[in-house]
Amino acid sequence: MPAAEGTAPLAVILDQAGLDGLLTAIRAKGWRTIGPRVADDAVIYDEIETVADLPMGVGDEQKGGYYRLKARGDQALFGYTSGAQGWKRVLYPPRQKLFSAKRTASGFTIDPMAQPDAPLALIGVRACEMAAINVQAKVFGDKDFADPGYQGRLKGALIVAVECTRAGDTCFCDSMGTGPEVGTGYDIKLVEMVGKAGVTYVATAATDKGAKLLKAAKGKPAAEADLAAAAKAVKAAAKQSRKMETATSAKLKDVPEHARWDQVAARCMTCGNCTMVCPTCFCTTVEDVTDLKGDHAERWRKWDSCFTVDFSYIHGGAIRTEVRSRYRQWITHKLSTWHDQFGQAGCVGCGRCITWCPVGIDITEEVAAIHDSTKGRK
Amino acid sequence: MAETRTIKVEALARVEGEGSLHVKIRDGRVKELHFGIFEPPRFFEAFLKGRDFREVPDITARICGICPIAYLMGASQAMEDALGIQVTKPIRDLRRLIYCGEWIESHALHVYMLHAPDFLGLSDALELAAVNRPLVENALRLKKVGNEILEVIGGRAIHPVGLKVGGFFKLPDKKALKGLEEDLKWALETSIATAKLVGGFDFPDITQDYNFMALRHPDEYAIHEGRLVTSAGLDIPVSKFLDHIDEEHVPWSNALHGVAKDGSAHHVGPLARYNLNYDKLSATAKASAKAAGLGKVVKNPFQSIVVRAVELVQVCEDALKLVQDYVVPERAYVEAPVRAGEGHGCTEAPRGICYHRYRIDKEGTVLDARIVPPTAQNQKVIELDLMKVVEANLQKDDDTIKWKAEQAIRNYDPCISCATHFLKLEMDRG
Amino acid sequence: MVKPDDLGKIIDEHPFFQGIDDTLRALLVGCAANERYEAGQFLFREGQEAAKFYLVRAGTVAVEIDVPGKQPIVIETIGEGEVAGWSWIVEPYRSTFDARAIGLVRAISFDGKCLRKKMAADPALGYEVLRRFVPMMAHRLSSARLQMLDLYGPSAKPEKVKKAKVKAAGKTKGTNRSPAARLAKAAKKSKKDS
Amino acid sequence: MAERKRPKLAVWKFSSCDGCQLSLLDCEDELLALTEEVRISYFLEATRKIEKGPYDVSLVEGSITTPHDVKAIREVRRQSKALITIGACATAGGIQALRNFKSVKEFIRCVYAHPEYIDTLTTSTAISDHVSVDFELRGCPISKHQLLEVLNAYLNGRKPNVPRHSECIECKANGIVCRMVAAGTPCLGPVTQAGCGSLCTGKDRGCFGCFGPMETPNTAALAAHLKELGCSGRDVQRLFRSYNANAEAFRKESETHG
Amino acid sequence: MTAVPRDPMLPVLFRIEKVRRDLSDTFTMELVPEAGGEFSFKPGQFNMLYVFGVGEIPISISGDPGDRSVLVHTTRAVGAVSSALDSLKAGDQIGVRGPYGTAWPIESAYGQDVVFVAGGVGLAPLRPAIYHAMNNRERYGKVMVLYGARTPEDILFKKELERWRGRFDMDVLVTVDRATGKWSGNVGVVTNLVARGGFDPLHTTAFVCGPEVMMRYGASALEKKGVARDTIWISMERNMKCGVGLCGHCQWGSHFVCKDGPVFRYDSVADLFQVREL
Repeated sequence: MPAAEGTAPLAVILDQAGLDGLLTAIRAKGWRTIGPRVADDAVIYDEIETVADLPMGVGDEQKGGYYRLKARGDQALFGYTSGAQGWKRVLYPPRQKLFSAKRTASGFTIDPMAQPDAPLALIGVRACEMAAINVQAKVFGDKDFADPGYQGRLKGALIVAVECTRAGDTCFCDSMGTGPEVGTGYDIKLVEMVGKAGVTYVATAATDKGAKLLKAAKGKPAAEADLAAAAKAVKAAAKQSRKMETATSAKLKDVPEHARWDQVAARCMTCGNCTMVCPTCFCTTVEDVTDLKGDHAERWRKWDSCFTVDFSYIHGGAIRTEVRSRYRQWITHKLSTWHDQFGQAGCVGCGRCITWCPVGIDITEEVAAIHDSTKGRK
Repeated sequence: MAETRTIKVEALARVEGEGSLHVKIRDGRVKELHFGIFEPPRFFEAFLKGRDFREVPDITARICGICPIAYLMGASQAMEDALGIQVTKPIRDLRRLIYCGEWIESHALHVYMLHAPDFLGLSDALELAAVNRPLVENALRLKKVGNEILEVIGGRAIHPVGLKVGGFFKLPDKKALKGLEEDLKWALETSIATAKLVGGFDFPDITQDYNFMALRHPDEYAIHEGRLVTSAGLDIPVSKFLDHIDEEHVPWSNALHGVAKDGSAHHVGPLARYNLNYDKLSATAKASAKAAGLGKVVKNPFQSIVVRAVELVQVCEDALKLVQDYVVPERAYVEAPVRAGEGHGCTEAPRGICYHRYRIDKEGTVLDARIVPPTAQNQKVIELDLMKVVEANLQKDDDTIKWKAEQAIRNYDPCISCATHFLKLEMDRG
Repeated sequence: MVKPDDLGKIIDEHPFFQGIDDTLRALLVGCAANERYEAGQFLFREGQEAAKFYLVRAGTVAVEIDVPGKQPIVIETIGEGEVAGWSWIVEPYRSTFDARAIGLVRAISFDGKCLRKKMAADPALGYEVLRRFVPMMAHRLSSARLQMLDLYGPSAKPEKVKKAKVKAAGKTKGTNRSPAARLAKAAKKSKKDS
Repeated sequence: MAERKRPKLAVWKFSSCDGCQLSLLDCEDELLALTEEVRISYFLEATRKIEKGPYDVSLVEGSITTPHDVKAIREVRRQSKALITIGACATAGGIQALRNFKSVKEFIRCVYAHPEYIDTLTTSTAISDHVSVDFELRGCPISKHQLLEVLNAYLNGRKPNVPRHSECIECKANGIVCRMVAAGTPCLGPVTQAGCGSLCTGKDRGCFGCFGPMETPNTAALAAHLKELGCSGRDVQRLFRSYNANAEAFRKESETHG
Repeated sequence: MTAVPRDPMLPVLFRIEKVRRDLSDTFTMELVPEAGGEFSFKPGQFNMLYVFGVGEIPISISGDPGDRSVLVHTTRAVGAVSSALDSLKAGDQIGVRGPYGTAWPIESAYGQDVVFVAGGVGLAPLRPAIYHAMNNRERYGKVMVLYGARTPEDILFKKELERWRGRFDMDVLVTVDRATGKWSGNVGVVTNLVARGGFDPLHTTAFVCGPEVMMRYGASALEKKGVARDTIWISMERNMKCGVGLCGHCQWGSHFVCKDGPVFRYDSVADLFQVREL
């Protein structure tokens, strides 16, 4: 098939040098490239410049409360499954200044935050992560009150998605319907093909800006066979050892007094790790800071977690004092009441909450336990 | 003049920890003089027993928030000695660098914030700021440069977390250290100016023939390594420290007095180091000393402020060089199989030698610990100084004597929190 | 004077016995009397025999506890359409609180002894009276509990700061030269020396 | 602009290493500005000038370890409008609270070797065990940023931004990869209060709990996991028994291991 | 137009025109926009009020919706921000975001009896609705205000309540938990006032506002009296940081109290009331 002209999607084959060229082209257009790299025993998403920064030959092993990098013995750049934290770090940073205010003779003035920085290019967005970005876009895109920061960053961003060709042990996107194939929202999609001859990328553009960049990268046009092989490779990632009982999970709000909440409370440390690594958790708090003289004030927005006591504080005390209530709030919101609020689940099946829970509490297992206990009733 | 005067300083100011001074004067003579330390005992040696050897550096650091490196490093070295480990040169250099940080912080704090006000008739550095704000701002910035070294390498300035037996948990990257270079250049200049300035203060004409004790190293101005030498001619490895130094317990103090076996007092700290290691000072430091009016020998305890300033020059220069030469070492620490053993460690805390000895069993559990900090060793010479200072000022009013006496104590930058930790030891023998 | 027929009508109109069977009401009328209390008059007193209970027709009755040395504490008020007194039905038939008229109170009273006797003789009447008293008593109990909750939240009280006496401390005495002069001198001296 | 009346600040010391009060002097960039906003009325480590109480704010460092301390802290409380305890010694008894776990017999033997010289209690306890405390600032040592924040909040009449949640939340916000999950390093982070700035984890080591227990610490769940990671009962006990050994949650957990 | 929308987190400056002390810890402020213009809102809505350097809190609007020239807030000083608000004087500035949230559907009660059940400072969020009812008196059957306070000293808007009570076309009943001083009125909880009735339960719309427990019992007292669940309305309170559904704090079951509430129809939330720590 010839390179796409007009309506047909543009698909090319890139080798790693070609991929490097693509990165260079993206950077040349003024995007800040954020992508995977190895740091502190994990794959994290951080500023990258060239292909050399990417985690070459690095795979990972993940299970409840366990994450280890593993050498793959090949040259794959996207051979890991999901990074330690998702893209919300850059699209909705942990600390954001809302405004600063200055005292004046007659009162005070409010200065809005500075204009956003250089647009972001997100390199290596997985299917579940693409889904999460879309979920957050809905959360921050209420018809009355949108968050201009998130919306602005997303609008300006270039998204280079990468298909998964294997699933990690904590992945369950298949049962959530958010993967393994990348859904909508990206500009360019890569399928990494690790063969005997080396590593190549089947790159497809989904938007005009994606197509322009791919053209600049000068890849060889992809043949039917290449596309078929790529599609087949993606199918392999659907083999997942974990599964969410979505029928039950959507109804969690109906079982607020289930005994399982007490059982999970015995293990849950309310440390908040799950909410921090979750790519859709969006809760924030605000902090007011002042200078010593009290002439200058700032208001900051910070990531917050429904696992903290302060989260539900109203004058006199917190609503959710018990661990069971806080865990229940999190998982019920994520899987059940999110449907009422946004018409879909808040979980994308990335499995981070399982991997990064220090004691390995497994969201799918908790739902399965409730599922089993309610099965056969009615 | 009254026949009998009792001068009491209930709580000493501008020293670390809580101490007091009681002087009884009868018929124009000092009849009784006690430099007391009422900082409550904290029993460190007692609870170190049974801890894992890896925990000891962090725990002993809590003896003193002013000079935690002295404890972190002394304890680490003692454990390395017990395990038979030698750290690599790059680790050793990084250790010296972080120690320089502690010296800069501590000396800047003492010179400007704790000691200089005495020479200017002020209560504190804040009053000094009212007189000369840029001077205090510079002092704070100098102190901050020291703290920044501690933070970059150790994570935080007080009780840093980056150090461990065998080296460091994680090495700072080149960029982080490089960031200190400009500050250190400035600090070096400021230290030179500081030495000049404090060299110009008026000093009471009091000299003493001390027996100085300090570490001495063949290649450098000793900070974290060397043999123990005294002006009386002693020259021993660190491991022999306890053969020569003993402690006595006096009723007016919660700290033991470290004294030589023959009962004589020895003096540790800047003056001791300067007098014993003058030849190891850098050319810049020597020039600075000369400019400040110091000779090769300084026996006036009140001039310790000048010596501290000269040492600031030395460590700023050292630190600058270490920062410039830094290459990220291959490994952050040296590891060795755990074995039973005994180890000694001794370093120069900003206020003098700080000695550690531990015995551990084959699992690495501490069987026995002993720590002799600098201020405990100086207690006796402090009392001797006080005797002289008070007698020289007997004709003055009580407030003046009080102030002079306080000043004489502050000459030693006494760290009283350190001095009181080892009561348990004494009681064990009781 | 109110005629028995009129009494029956009044009883029928009062929410408490509303809809009661005619024969049972006739039995009630036999124990009832029309009463009027001026402001401040007591309907019953704590500790005394609980001889009667009242259907309040108009006015307000305060249920109180007397506290020596203080104003009596009003626990609740009973208004038009409500019932005052239920101790007549519970052994040992002694009133547990004071009941005082706030302003003019008009009420129908029922003689407890009379009614108890009739209730014992006629279980249908006994059941009917209890059926109406028990929910009222349950309501009072739950209201009392809610009242204990401080439902509307306590008011904020500013904290009082204690004054303290402190020992006078030593004063810093100046010396004969100003610090600035000394600093200047030190600087000059060092310049000269270098 | 009208001059705001400078509140009087006092800094008190009990049994401690002086590190927390040094934190105040370590605020090199802010110290002079701070003294324009507060009046340092009692701070022995920094000045020999002593002003009479009462004081608007007292910072109290150190733990109560002698009969004299017990009396002195009541006097400090009496003289202080707001009393803020700073550091693990003051908020939990500090490292010296390890004596609390010794058998009384052994301890008496230690103390009475020279009873005529020494006057000490058998325990080291937090300030709040003796008097009411308005705010507790955690840490061994405290974070100078938090200290400034508390003073700043006091001066500006707002709530200090000092979270009580776990250190994990701070680690994640700082982008630090979990040492326990990614490297198997034992870590008290999930049960420890945030505030240090992820120091230890940032240095590739596990948290040792110097900020004390977080708001609702599930120490039992963590202890069970530490054992899965290969810690012995004694290791677990040592972990919980350090700078905040006498903080209730840590003390109780340490007592179930060993 | 692809312009990024205005950040809903940015306050607008208002100037305090007047401050009136209602109770020892409660005060009412009248605010006007610094930039001029009017402020329109619906009864039951709230604003996020920002005190310079101290913080922001959600406070219901307590003024007359018919008067757009002034924004009125009644606040009880219980926390740092409300106490800081309390220390402000006429002429000072504050930041305002809003109005946010759902409103009392006061117009849906046309032709019916309306009963306002309030507890403590919960009278403040109801006051705009009461004003509306009185401004449109002819459109309603009976108008009743049932109000409970802790003590006579804690009765909010006392003079106004007396004035309303003096009107022949409005029933105002007030009760206190504890009678103090010369109080000769009702003693007992506000639910007792509901139990006394005086309205036509089959044709009544009730608006209940106060602490959560009071609303729970208040609503059930109304139900017992025969008022249908779908004509009872309550106003919830939860921790709020943004007021616009972005921060997540105020979640209550499937609801964001800030934008799906604070005013809820009782039948849609009655089940949630029964779940502890939700």
